[in-house]
Amino acid sequence: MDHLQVNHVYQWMQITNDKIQKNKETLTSLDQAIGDGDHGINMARGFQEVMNKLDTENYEHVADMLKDIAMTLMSKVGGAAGPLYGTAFLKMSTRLKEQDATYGNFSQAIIEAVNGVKQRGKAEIGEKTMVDVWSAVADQMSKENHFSADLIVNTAKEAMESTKEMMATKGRAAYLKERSVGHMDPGSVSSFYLFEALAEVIAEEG
Amino acid sequence: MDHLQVNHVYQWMQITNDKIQKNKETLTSLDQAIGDGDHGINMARGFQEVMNKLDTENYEHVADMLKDIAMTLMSKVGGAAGPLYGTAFLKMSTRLKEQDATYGNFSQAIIEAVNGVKQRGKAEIGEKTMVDVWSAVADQMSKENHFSADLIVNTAKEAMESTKEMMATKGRAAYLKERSVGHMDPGSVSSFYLFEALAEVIAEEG
Amino acid sequence: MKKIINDPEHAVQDMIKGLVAAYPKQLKQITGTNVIIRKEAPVATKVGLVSGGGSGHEPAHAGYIGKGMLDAAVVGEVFTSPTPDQVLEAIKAVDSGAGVLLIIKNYTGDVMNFEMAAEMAEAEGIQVDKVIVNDDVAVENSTATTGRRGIAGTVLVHKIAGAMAEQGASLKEVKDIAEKVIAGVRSMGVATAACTVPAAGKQSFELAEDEMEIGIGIHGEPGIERKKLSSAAEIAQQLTDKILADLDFKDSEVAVMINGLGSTPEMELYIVNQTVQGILAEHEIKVSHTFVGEYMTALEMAGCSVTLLKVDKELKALLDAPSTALAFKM
Amino acid sequence: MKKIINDPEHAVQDMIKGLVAAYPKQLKQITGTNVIIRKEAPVATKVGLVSGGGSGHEPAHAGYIGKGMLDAAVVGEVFTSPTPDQVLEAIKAVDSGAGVLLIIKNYTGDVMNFEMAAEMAEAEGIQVDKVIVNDDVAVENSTATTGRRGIAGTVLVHKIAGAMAEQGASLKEVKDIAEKVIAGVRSMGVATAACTVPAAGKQSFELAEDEMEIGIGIHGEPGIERKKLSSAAEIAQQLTDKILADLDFKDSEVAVMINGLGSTPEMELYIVNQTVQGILAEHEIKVSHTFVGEYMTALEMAGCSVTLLKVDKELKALLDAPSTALAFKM
Ligand SMILES: Nc1ncnc2c1ncn2[C@@H]1O[C@H](COP(=O)(O)OP(=O)(O)O)[C@@H](O)[C@H]1O
Ligand SMILES: Nc1ncnc2c1ncn2[C@@H]1O[C@H](COP(=O)(O)OP(=O)(O)O)[C@@H](O)[C@H]1O
Ligand SMILES: [Mg+2]
Ligand SMILES: [Mg+2]
Ligand SMILES: [Mg+2]
Ligand SMILES: [Mg+2]
Repeated sequence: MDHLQVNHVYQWMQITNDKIQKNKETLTSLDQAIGDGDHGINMARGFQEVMNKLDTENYEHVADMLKDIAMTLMSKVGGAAGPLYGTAFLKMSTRLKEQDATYGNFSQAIIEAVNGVKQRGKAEIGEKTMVDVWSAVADQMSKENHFSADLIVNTAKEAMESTKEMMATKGRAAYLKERSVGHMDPGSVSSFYLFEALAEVIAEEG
Repeated sequence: MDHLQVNHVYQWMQITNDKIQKNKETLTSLDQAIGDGDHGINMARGFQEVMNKLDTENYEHVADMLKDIAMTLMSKVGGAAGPLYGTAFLKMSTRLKEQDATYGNFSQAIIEAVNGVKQRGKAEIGEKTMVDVWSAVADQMSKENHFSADLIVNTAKEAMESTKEMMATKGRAAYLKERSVGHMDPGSVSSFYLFEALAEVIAEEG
Repeated sequence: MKKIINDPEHAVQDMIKGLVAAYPKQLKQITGTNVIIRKEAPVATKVGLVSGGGSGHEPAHAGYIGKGMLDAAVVGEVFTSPTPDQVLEAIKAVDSGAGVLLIIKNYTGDVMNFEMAAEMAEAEGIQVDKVIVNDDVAVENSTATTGRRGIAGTVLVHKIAGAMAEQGASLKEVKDIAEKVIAGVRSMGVATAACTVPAAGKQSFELAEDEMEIGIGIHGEPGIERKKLSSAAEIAQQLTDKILADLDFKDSEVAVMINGLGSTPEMELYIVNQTVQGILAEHEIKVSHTFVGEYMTALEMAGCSVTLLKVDKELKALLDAPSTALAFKM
Repeated sequence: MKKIINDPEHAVQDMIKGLVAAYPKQLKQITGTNVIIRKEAPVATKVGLVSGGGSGHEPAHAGYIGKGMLDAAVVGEVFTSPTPDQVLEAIKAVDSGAGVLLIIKNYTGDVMNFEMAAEMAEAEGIQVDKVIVNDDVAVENSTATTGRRGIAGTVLVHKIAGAMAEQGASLKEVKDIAEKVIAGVRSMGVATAACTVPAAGKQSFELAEDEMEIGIGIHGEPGIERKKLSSAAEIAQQLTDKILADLDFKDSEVAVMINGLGSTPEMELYIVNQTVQGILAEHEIKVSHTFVGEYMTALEMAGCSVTLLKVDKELKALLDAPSTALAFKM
């Protein structure tokens, strides 16, 4: 794949939504273990709304589509995940404004997204939040020069799994201190689905 | 036994209290099935207080002892059973005032007790209340001319068991209508314990 | 159900101490009794209002003590009517000479104990009268049986009779207005889970995950019918239909109370209210007041009851009258 | 836990409709939003007070709307912070030109969503400020982490800031008094049973019959420690000790709140209060006000929290000031 186009982003969201709807209970159970049990519900509501939105609009530019995704997530997810996912997509939209989503631009956009999330949530790597997955993917992508499905999915997976043994210092799981160890971070798992979906779009295109 | 004396009535209460403490949960379970689940608790509290009272006073006359029993039950049992048991003992006390508790007087006292309970609770025989046990015993005793342990215990037992197939029309069990059938009435069971205890005192004396 | 208590035997006494300690400016316990009275009782020239019953119904009944509502609450053991001597203490403590009205819920035990107290008080020269609340339409209103139970509608009797008494009405006038409320108030409840009397230590009945009991009272007893759990709208419809079938509310204006039984979240009470208001609108019944919350509970029972009270100008004004009662401030 | 609802997806909206239908003279929903405002908002020249958060904490937050308390409550999905667009609607609806104070509980989601709304409102020329309540001493107060949660103490911030705003204070003055309350308020809670988010359909955690979780929040999350269930007195001691260890209350006067989390009967809250009052007396800490009831719940979670607020003459007067809020009438 040369660069991400509107139809690719649409597929990305569609596959992400499918995964989230299918794994709604998994996400909720993870959030029950170390949070308040709403992450699956929030994400399922938000991404369903994203699809509803994308299905009623026509987009010429990837940046416009990403902006609507951002605004929908921001106003439909709520909780911690809403502003964070919203910020991530908003930053990506801004970076890709009037640009093609070439590999270079897109991996830059992911870096901007990570920075936005970090700033919004005041979290760094290793605090057992979605930052762990997003940073790992952004890092890995910045070292490459072409879309690689395998690399993205593997990196995201590993980062997600690494959150299991971390002790949370940000987000709700931080209240549990030591008791947060032994469970994967729900936001990292939903972020993994997002990158897994991206990898599938890339793989499909070859 | 010729007539009931103060020490007999003391024993009667003591054995009754023992039975009630031992069967507190049975009474409560019966009351959970068709009432509000407090009969065992109420009776256990009340008869314990009766024993406390009897242990701190000295009585010359059966009537005085019965009066204190009545007042204690009235002020410590509460619910429906409190005023009813209280009334029963008060009527017995009144009937035996300045009298010996010969068989004739005592069986008369039981009849007065039944009348008092009926009047207080506005219940008749067959409404699935303690009246069923008290009436049966009073009836049976009025036909005899001497204390008979067996007769009392058997009559009380049969009457208690007969409440199982009745549909309640008085007391809390009446709310359940048809659903009250199939469970013995808790107040009839506690009344059975009382008469069973009386029978044991009579049997002991020979 | 776990209990945050010290000892089941002292739960009621510990509660009373904790209650009076919380609101020492408003409430007072009569030493050596389980009677709680309005701090300034007896209120000169005012008719005294005494209610009460078993405990486990909090905020009933002590929560309704205050200016414009009750003067005393007699607190029995859990779900057990208080005894006549306790009720008598309450009557004596609140009588200013203008007489005392007993507001009794229609349960055999309550009626007997309160009536005996009334007899004793009369013997001591106190003017006492009583009303018996029986708002629960789940139970048949028959003279051959125990008759209807008094449930959440009782709170509206407290409020309105309390306001009337506060205005200086006579014992007869206070009794008459209470009877007017009783004549026009109807309730019905549902439970989705039973409760546990502390001293009993086990649930009063068991319901499967998809069952509910329709027509329950407030003492953890089973209701009149076990059914499959349905939606809030269907439950509200069923309760309201039964109430509307019992008394002619046509062209009436009503006060509505949606009462939580203990562990049902307020969220669900409001969801029920939404349907009830819709049903009333369909029947063109106007609503003057709505009260949603926990007014007459059954420990941690889950479920709710719906109460409708027919109101007119007089009753509306009395509902609106000020009240300092902790659980019914107006 | 069974729910008396229609559809988990619409539970929050059904609740809002039922709430506004119950109290149409006091409350108003901003059409198309999950924002509930005081009927007469914006109140001319008065600083507007906006609070909110996920739902499931009823009566928080809409129950605190009224004269002398909040102007708006923004209602999120169950246990989920509302989104910035909703908070923005609330800010716009209550701004009279005197500015708006946001009262936020310290959760990552709430803080982010409310702050984003504040940025948007400022961009529209509205003067907005915020305070963040973090009264829960169960959680460490560290800047390296998320920091303490806001729990029941938040209600006292609403009350006092609300009274201050009602008296015509400026945005800065209202913010300052809110900060003063936050500096002096501490809480800690215990749960004996978890709750079930309607859309999740299963309990958030499970406790054995003899276990409790100490240091729980108000979102059904586990606490900081699982222990054997102990007596009310021991629980009260443990919670109060932790609070007293956290802030120096020596020679202080305090307001006390014993808050029920949802399904714990009021009886038990009063039993806890009894011990808490005793402990305070031992420490020679005077009590100015006590509030016992359900103020900040977690659906039908069982348990309670203890809150102490250091008060002085100013705070006491503001606590005593009138309030028409449904759940905090004074
Ligand atoms: N400060 C933060 N920075 C980055 N991510 C965070 C932060 N706080 C929480 N998260 C992420 O959000 C997820 C929780 O989202 P969600 O359950 O929807 O919100 P809430 O915690 O408000 O209920 C966590 O699993 C974590 O990945
Ligand atoms: N009207 C009545 N007449 C006679 N006995 C009655 C009447 N009502 C109730 N009882 C008796 O009282 C018993 C219940 O007592 P208890 O559980 O202590 O009181 P409550 O019903 O107030 O909880 C019943 O089992 C029944 O035998
Ligand atoms: Mg969550
Ligand atoms: Mg009983
Ligand atoms: Mg009883
Ligand atoms: Mg949440």
